[in-house]
Amino acid sequence: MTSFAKPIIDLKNAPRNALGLTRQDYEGAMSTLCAGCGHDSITASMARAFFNLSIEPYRAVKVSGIGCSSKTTAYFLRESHGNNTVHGRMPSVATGAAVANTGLTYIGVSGDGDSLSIGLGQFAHAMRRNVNMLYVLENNGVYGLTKGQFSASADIGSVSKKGEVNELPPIDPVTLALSLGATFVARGFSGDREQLVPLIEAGLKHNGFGLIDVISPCVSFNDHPGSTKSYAHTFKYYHPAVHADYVPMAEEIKASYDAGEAVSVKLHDGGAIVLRKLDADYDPCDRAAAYAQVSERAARGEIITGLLYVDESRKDLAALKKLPKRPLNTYPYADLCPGAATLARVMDRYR
Amino acid sequence: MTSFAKPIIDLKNAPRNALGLTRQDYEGAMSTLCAGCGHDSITASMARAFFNLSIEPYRAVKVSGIGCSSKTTAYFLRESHGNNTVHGRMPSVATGAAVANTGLTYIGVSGDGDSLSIGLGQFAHAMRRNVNMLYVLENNGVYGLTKGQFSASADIGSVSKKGEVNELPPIDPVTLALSLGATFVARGFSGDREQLVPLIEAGLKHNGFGLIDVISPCVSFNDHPGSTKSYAHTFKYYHPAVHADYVPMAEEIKASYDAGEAVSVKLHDGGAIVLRKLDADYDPCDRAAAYAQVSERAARGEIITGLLYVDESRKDLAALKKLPKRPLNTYPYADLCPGAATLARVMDRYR
Amino acid sequence: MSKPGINDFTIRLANVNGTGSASANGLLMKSIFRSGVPVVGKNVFPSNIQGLPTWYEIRVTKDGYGARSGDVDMMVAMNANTYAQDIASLRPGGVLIYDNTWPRQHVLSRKDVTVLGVPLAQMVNAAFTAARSRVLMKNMAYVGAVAALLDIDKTIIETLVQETFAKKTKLIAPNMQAVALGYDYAKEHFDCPLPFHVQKMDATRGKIMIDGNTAAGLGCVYAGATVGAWYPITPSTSLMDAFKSWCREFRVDEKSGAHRFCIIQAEDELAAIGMVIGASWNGARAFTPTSGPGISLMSEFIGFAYYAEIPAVLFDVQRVGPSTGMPTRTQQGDVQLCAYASHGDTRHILLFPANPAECFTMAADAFDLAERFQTPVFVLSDIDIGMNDWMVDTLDWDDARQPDRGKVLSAEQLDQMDRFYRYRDVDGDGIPWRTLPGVHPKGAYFTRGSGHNADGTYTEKEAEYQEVVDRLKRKWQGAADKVPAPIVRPARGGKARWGIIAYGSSDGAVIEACDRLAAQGINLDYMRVRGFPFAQEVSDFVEAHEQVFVVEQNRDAQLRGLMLLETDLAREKLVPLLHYSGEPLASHFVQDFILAQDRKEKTA
Amino acid sequence: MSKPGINDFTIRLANVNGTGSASANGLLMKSIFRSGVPVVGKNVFPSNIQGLPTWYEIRVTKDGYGARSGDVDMMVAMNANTYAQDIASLRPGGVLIYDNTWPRQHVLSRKDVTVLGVPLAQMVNAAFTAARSRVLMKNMAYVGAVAALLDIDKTIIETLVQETFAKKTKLIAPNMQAVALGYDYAKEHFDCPLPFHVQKMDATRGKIMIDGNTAAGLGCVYAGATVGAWYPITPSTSLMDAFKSWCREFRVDEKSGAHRFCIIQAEDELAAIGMVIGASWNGARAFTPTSGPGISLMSEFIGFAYYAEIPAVLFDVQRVGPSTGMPTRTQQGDVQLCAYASHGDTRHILLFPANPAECFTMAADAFDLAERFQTPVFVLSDIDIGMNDWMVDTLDWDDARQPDRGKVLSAEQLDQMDRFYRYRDVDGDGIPWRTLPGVHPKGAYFTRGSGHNADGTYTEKEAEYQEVVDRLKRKWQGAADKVPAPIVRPARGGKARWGIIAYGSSDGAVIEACDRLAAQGINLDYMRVRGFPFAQEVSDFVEAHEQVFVVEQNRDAQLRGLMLLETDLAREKLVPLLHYSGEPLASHFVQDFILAQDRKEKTA
Ligand SMILES: Cc1ncc(C[n+]2csc(CCOP(=O)(O)OP(=O)(O)O)c2C)c(N)n1
Ligand SMILES: Cc1ncc(C[n+]2csc(CCOP(=O)(O)OP(=O)(O)O)c2C)c(N)n1
Ligand code: SF4
Ligand code: SF4
Ligand SMILES: [Mg+2]
Ligand SMILES: [Mg+2]
Repeated sequence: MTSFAKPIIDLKNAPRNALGLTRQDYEGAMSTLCAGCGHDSITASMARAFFNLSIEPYRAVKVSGIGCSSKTTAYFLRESHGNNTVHGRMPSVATGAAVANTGLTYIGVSGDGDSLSIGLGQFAHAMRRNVNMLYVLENNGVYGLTKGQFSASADIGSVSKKGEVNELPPIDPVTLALSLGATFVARGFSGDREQLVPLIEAGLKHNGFGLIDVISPCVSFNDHPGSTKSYAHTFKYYHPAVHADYVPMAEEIKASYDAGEAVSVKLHDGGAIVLRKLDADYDPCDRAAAYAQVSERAARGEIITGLLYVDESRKDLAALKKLPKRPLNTYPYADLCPGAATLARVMDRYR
Repeated sequence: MTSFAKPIIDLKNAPRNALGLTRQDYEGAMSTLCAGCGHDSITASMARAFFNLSIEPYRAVKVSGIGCSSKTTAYFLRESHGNNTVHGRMPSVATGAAVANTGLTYIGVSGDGDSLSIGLGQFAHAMRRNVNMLYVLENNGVYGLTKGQFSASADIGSVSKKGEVNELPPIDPVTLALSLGATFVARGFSGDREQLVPLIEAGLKHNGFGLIDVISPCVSFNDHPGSTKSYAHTFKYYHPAVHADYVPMAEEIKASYDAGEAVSVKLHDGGAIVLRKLDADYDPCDRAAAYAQVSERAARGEIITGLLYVDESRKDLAALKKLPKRPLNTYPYADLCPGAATLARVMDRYR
Repeated sequence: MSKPGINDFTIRLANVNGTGSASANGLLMKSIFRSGVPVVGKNVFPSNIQGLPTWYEIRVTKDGYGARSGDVDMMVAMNANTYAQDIASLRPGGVLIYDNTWPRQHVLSRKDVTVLGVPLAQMVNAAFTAARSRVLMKNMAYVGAVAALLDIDKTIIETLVQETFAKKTKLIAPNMQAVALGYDYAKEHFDCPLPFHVQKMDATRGKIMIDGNTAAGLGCVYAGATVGAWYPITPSTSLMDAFKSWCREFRVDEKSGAHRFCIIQAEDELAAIGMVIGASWNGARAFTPTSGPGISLMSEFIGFAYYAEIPAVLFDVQRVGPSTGMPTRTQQGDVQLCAYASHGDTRHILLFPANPAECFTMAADAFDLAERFQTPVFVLSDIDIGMNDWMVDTLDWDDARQPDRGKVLSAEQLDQMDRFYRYRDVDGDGIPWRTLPGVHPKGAYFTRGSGHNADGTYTEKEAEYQEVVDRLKRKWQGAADKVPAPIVRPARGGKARWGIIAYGSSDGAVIEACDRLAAQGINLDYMRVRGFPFAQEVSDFVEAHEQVFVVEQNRDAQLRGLMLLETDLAREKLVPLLHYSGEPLASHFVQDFILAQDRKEKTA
Repeated sequence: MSKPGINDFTIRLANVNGTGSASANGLLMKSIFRSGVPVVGKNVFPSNIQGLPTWYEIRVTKDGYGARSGDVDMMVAMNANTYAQDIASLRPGGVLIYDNTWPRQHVLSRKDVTVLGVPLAQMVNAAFTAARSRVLMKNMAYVGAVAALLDIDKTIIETLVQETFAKKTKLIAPNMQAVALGYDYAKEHFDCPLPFHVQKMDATRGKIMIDGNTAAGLGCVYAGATVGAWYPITPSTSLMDAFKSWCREFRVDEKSGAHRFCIIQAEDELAAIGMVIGASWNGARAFTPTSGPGISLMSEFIGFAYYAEIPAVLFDVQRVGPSTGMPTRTQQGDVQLCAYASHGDTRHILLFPANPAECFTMAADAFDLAERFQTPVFVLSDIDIGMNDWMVDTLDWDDARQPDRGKVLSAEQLDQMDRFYRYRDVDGDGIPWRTLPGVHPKGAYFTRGSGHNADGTYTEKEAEYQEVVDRLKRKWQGAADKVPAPIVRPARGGKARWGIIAYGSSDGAVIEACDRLAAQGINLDYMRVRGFPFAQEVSDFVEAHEQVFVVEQNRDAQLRGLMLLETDLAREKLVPLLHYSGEPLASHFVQDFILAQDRKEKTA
């Protein structure tokens, strides 16, 4: 969690986004993770997605639990607030933050240990509530920071570095999310930024809880032969099913995609998520079908990736709670306190 | 949780089971639940199943959390130890107890609040570990004991007694269990003992974690029109799919069922669970198919019941942990302590 | 024991829960209050929904004392299962009322009380047909009988019934009919009124009857709290219920229907406090109501908020521990836990409301303190305060009051700064400045529960770590004179050798005990502690006395423990006076203890 | 500061974590131990896997002191990122060793130290090709250079290398080659040995070097524990790892492969303690190792076990709090939390091992106490004890020792009883009898965390509730003379006015400080507290002195707090001596504090 200041180099010709910011403006402190750790690639994708979307860094909020993965919120968006909470309980902090101010963009970063063991309850209930946030689960099948114990996402038959074989069924965040009513369920791979960056963009723009389960190999404790979360294994069994792009405005969609080739899902902000099926028979808009297809692939040992399910029709937590447009934390006190006269009036009920 | 002593009446002609015990021997203290509470019917079914199976009451262990449902372990099997633990954390206590002594029969009783909110993590992980126990989830869609808040199993659109409408997607214990690799997944209804008693028997005999989600209406807080967990609603949308019977020995199976009419699943103890499909196309031995069918019925508003999935092939926790036949808690100290000479020997490694 | 008299006696009503008796009993109490006579009401109910014993105690106290007396002058015995114990609890000369529809052996067991049988079931069954109405109307019938015996104005009861059923007017007539059944029967068959009875006074003007949870919920609204997260647990549930209904009344936008509040029923207490921390960190005033088990579960997060310096308001409506304990009985058993909750070196701010009125004011104070000191603040109520209706002064509010949002840098301030450092003690008060997300790029910092230095960056360096935790201790100490100050009630009879300290719901019993003891020549100065860390006055008060009784509703003398840990006071001076049976403290208990102490001293 | 001398000096090695330096440094330390010279080793590592600074400190102490001295005589500076601070920490006249493959400006910054450059990378890169070997072999090369400078017998190193790679013999040669590179370079270029160096002694016979977690794991095996449940957390993880490997060695049935133990990696700490409670309740000896955050999370369950009277053994390997704090740094910050964990009135039994040998014995004691008193017992270790290799007496075991399983009724006993009542105090010692499930029909009872009476049935009755909690308090008090007794080390120089109290890992530093202070004419009696509740001796010790320093590794003087709460001792006598930076306590710190106190007194 130590953070070294990264030298900021001024690149005159660096590409700039709509806000005039460069990619560097989306970076954070120097990573202290192991060289080659999958999480660092995700960090880079995260920064890129924010750059692409031209979100002002200070209007984003990063929340995380505890673990190597959870440290990474320090390594991108240096200008946004980060909250590195306690182990497994980030979703509740994110939920509280999200209702306090609906005007910001919320990103949760967690690990498989953080989300699927100690944090399973909070993870599940944040999905149920459809908290408006992007939740990136950096999934390496182990507890990295505590040095290599199996996590609950370890596959049956996966072998640990110490040679132990996991015999417990894995918890798959994707099928779990589907069965709990999540509204945006995706899987990516730290090794495929082409796919991951647009997934993050789409997840950020989705109205509600956007889950991206990202296979993210741990080079120190789970990248050996026998591991099913290694780079080698993931590359081998990796299967992209649905590619997703976020497109800011309806017109642009027409321009960039031929009819029939892609489906588009309209978003609240006027943009859309454009889905290109790589698997012709995959239907990312049918929850039951998605569940069936994901489990079937999993049974065959394949790792299906892409935007596996999306539903923009459900209310997010803010809507469920009938929150006003104006963030709760900006209401002037006068709009919140009923005042002395009202108090005097209601007191009559207690006589 | 108050328990009144029930008068014990000696019935000379009462039916007796293989141990020579009467049904009364399987009863407990007088219930303090509301008259008509579904939980009381489940209690009666529980006692009946134990009677039918001729299990010595004192060789059973009852564990529960906190809630009206969790109180019920006091109301059956007066001669077995009960442990009314803390809210939502019964599965861990049951797990510890089960590994300490593999020779007893373990029953966990919980509620939907206890299991699906505060206890979701423990519930899920006990299933993953395939702890050898029967887990009865007395599901009424509300927090009974704290007077009627929605629980996580409340259906979308269900109306509370105070008139609030639930908009959050329910957590269905059955689909959750299927997606987490549970090995025995059933659903019953407190109002149908014909179905429930044999389900309990089968669950007790199953080698591993046996989940029975029992719809159990709360007459005080969730039995009104608008509730989807009321008696009326459940009776209306109730759909038995697979009937299950426990049959003690292989020969008996042949005797009681015509070939083709039923499938039987062999158990460790030499007996079998005999499944009779009420839905011709339901396959309780295919996890993915079961998931699909359960969700489909749920989407139509139907409550599918019966033994929805069973898999006797997976190791239970005791087997995963390579526990000996002899219960751990009965080993003589000499078999556990390596002794002074051994200690002296290993000390050399530290020089 | 003094004899019951006009406007000075106690009625106890023994019922079965789930039969609607609580509202009938509440109505009875309120009718006395409306007669201008001060009352104290205690509802003793089981952790169960239906069928178990429950008691309601109404003390009529012309002197306006706020506690149970400990005596029972009239027993309305409606629960056959507890007859024996109910009859036994009646003082000699008391009056027993029971339903004589069926013969009851037990009523004959005492010769020293007046036994009045009323055929309640018989009358009610004759008058009403529906099963549920019969159950409910029996309650109203005994209310009628008691009203007659105590000479309570029937029109007051009628008004109350009308108010209660304002939205279901059909129910007014049958309820009044039931009251009349009992009333008329009593008038006809007994000498009404009894020697002790109600006589109109004017001692409740400017007073209200309210429970602490309702008042605390209202306090949160007035404090400007917008986010409430909780997990249901007796006896804190009704606090959030109250907040919700106040918000529905005051905070729903008429046009859009938008809510200027957000209440989340969390999946458990860990999530509830997590949500509060998230919302507070993000600049909303947020709180969670809970009880002991919830605090235990929140412990890890409490330490996080302490160390990362995030405001949070927790209401602990205490119940009997340890563990699940007796969830519907009262105790002050979480004082020490709340003071030092979480692992590592931690210490927190506590407030001790003594009654519903203070639940209201201290709710508001709690948010100010939490934001000022950027730390968790606990309001330690209990089930007695939280769930019983207490007579208190009408709540009022100063419209000039502005919330103290603490040291939060605005966008303008940040703009003018070179750089922002989260944990520097720039003002020398131990309190750093904080920033809110989304306000200004310069405000960004990384909040963490891991080691950090004054600049807010990660550290594992000894000196940097210590600098922060040392400041945290100073910051906490700085709250000693910011929490509500202790209140001293000097002995009536001049200078006192002895003092007495109490907090929370013990207040009423202690005041009464002081008065009664003074009448017996034992003079006590009384200090009520209202906050922790302790103000200097607490030490001064103890120093000024030979010995001080510390009244607590727990086994382990927990507040006294805090005094031992946090002041320089001599242990010998602090005499524990402990009551922890789960019943609300009665004045007799305090009085008897001190009388015994006095005797001991005199004989020693 | 005394000058370094033969067998009396400290080496500090600054490395980058994830480079394999810890094993090389451990080997260096062990080679000195094998030379018969006592050593103290402290590994200071970051909460990170790779790339951050880490230090290893080896104190060579012919007098056999057990703590850090606080000085650094030789610095092996292998981490460019911490050069500046590493060089600064060297005492004047010390020796700096660095890799001079590349030019380093910093080494020039101090004129008062001897700077020895060794071209480690250059030599190693020339000799080895694989990237990972180059990293690892550089470590072995500096071990060689240090060995030469300190005159450590190279054959001892060779034997250690052989033992280390007994299963990968291919690695022996390259490792010895790397050692030789450094060794020969030093011999050739420097005056070897240095004035301070190692000289063979015979002071480590009968001693071992072991870490506390390994010893505690072994203690659990010897205690007959069969169930361990845990959730990974630094620094307790290696305790369960050790238990597992001991069990694999001793508890696997040769024929069937069956395990006479069961270890469960729980989903979190709440589940871990739940499993322990379930297993203990069911008659197995069960335990969980954890650290501060785990105790916070377990709080609710701890109260349940306390109230329902279920044995449980918890190892709290303490780290720096609050919150996540500094997970790889040491502190004694959970003392108060463990003593009173959970809501309501609760109090627990604590044991304080001071070194790995006591981790072994107290692990065994903990199970006896937990079963005897039917309650949670905490073994409060810390990261210093738990994860550093300490020199202690060889562990031994008395084969006659039988576990105390406490008051558990057998089937035969139950058979002869009329009826069994779970919570009656039949023996007057506050400890009731319990039964195990499945043993006898008469043994059945209903365990609950809700109100229960002495018979074990549910109650909401005041007197019944109180009877049980009052007995619980008596029971707990009864443990005062059953926990390991305090150990007194009388002042060497005769009667002492002052005393000093410490516990746990502070022991070594305090002993040394006492000796050094005695040499300066300041006499101190030293008592090491080993258990809570406190034995009477603790009070007696304090009473016998004018003042007593209470040495603790926390900010808030937590053990002193327990003394204030649980004894009659005067506050003024107990002077807090607090160290809480996260570094293991050094003897200088204690000594300096007391010297200052002495000066203050003299000038006052
Ligand atoms: C309450 C608590 N228990 C245990 C720990 C120790 N701990 C730190 S990180 C971690 C697991 C992290 O695993 P994961 O979330 O998969 O992250 P990764 O390091 O693999 O990215 C654990 C158990 C803790 N910090 N807090
Ligand atoms: C830690 C904790 N939080 C809250 C409670 C309060 N509580 C008791 S039972 C219950 C919910 C019970 O709901 P459920 O499990 O569905 O049981 P039911 O009463 O409906 O059968 C709650 C929240 C508690 N006992 N402990
Ligand atoms: S230990 Fe694994 S997860 Fe952690 S930083 Fe290293 S490679 Fe990444
Ligand atoms: S409240 Fe509901 S769940 Fe509880 S006992 Fe009554 S009917 Fe049953
Ligand atoms: Mg991981
Ligand atoms: Mg329920």
